[in-house]
Amino acid sequence: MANKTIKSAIESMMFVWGEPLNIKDVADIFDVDKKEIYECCKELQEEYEQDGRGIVIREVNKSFQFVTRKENREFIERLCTPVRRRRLSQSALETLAIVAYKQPVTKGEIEAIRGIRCDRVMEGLMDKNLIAQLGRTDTVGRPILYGTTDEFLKQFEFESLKDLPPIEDIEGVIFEDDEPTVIIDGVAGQISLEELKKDED
Amino acid sequence: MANKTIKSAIESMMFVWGEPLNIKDVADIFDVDKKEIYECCKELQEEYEQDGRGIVIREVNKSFQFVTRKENREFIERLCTPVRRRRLSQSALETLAIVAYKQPVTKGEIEAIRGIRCDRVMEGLMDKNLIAQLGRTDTVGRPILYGTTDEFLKQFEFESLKDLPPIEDIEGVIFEDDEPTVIIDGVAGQISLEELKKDED
Amino acid sequence: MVMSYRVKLNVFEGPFDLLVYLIEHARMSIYDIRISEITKQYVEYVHQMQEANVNLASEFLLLASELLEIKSRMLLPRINTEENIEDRYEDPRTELVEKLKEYKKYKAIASMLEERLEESAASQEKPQEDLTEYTNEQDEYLVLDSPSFKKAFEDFLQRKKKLDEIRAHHVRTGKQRMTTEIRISNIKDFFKEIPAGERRNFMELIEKKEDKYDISVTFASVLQMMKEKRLGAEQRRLFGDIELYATENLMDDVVPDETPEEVVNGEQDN
Repeated sequence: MANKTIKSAIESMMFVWGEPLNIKDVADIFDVDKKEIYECCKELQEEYEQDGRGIVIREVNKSFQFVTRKENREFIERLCTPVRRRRLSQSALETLAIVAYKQPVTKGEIEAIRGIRCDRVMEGLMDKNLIAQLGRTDTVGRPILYGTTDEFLKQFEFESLKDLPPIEDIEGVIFEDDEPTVIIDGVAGQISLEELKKDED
Repeated sequence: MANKTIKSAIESMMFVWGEPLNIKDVADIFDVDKKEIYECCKELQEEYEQDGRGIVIREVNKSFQFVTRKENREFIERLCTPVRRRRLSQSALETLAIVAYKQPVTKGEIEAIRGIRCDRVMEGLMDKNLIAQLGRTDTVGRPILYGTTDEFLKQFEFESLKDLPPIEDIEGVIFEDDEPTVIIDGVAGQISLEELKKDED
Repeated sequence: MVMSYRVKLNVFEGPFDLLVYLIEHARMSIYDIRISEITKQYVEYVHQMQEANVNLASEFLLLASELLEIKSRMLLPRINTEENIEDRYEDPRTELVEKLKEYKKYKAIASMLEERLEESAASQEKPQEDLTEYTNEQDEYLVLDSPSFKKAFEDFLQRKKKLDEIRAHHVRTGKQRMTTEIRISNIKDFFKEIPAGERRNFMELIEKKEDKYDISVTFASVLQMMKEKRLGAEQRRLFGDIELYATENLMDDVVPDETPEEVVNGEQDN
């Protein structure tokens, strides 16, 4: 039997077998001397090595086995490691948008606009490096000012903050309504302490 | 990245993956156009074919997979008994034929052609992942549409649905003998039930 | 006897399969079925299967009745008048022939597929390697894009506008309470920043000194926090400055916060 036929058959057998293939077993199948099979396997090994193939032949105690080329391990790892994709929640996106359009902005201002506490959301956004602390206001209590980061620009593919998409009606909601006093316009000043205390109970 | 590096990595990945490897996934890993990966795969396929290697590359709907060379089947079987796919029943094959050539197709259309209900057969084909639901028609009752899967292409060795042999070729073969002129009226089968029963044995 | 029919029924995949078999066996042309002969065979066959208690699909009986109907229509005399010439006469078999042709076509495709399946079995796949060896710590990346950013924000603005309209008309108390909640949070932050136990004047908490509402909300917030034992207060004389200090309970939130689930919706796709 032609050397080439035997080598091709060995390749098929090694591929299916998975485990190291004993040259004795192969020699029996072809009814040839196992020395001949050994030489075929060594030739194959050389061919795969020479061509820089992604699969190479490993010899294990007179048995032969296909394995992947070591240098390619990184690519295999990338193939086998699924990427976890995460999306931002609606509340994170809202908060991020308010920071983006109104920066520099305090947490209090954001909470006034959203009407809900934002501590956790803000922490999450900071962990993801999408927003950062910019400094403090000069007002009493000196609340922290927040703004978006370069990472934010990169992730959303904005070249600069000027690239933020124009949003209709943004003025009305973000830049006029954000003061607590304005929200209950006109009524605020007239409220008595008694009323307030009643509300708390 | 060098073409040779990519090809070597593809070999490693195909080997590890076992199942057909999607060129899109590979393209993502190298961050190159998937057309480039497709070409690498085709080149590899050609190389394995040319060299008469014991492993060859099979294309399945823009995915590629290592399989053994058909001509070596006998040697593999002498080494071990390969895992055989269970054969498909006649009714499964008939139903699959209709889905393959008439897709997207509803169960009602299939049943009209076969003259018998197909629920069980269809379920079986779906369990084997040879057919799948594609969606629904816009017609009244919005029946489900069925089509074949990549698994179907793989098992029947079609590179894509375009590879299905043209229906006219198949039709020509069946109906050639059926031309009315060929028949000598009145002479043909005077078959009795006894004869039919004899055939059964 | 019974057995032989059982075996046979398994072979026939349906009424068309049986009919095609009978027609081919009788060496008839599908285009010229001798309907009464084939009907007789078909009906007898079905009948015997019934007698043998074979569980027969109703479709077999349906085709039997169709065949009988075609047969009876074939027996109707054709009157050769001017109006009823040959080419206007519709062969009662036509529809059946079309169906059988279609069926035979797919039967032929089925056997082509069968051959291919046999052929493809000659090449062997290999099983997937153990991938755990190659599985690393998962990379995480955020799926972000400008349209979804814009959309989320616009949705929010819409909601907010509607909400504000409603609020403008009523629910004053709710609004005030919300503002108190925010102020409590601010006060909390304020005390978090200073050394524990250090005392601060109440007026330091007020952002807008001239705003009575701000003062009263802050005062109400302080009262609330005192009630919750998160702040302590001391007033040395009537109308004097109120000194405030944080207790160890400062951070105890009574106010519901947003849950972590809301913050990040992890989603896995490979």
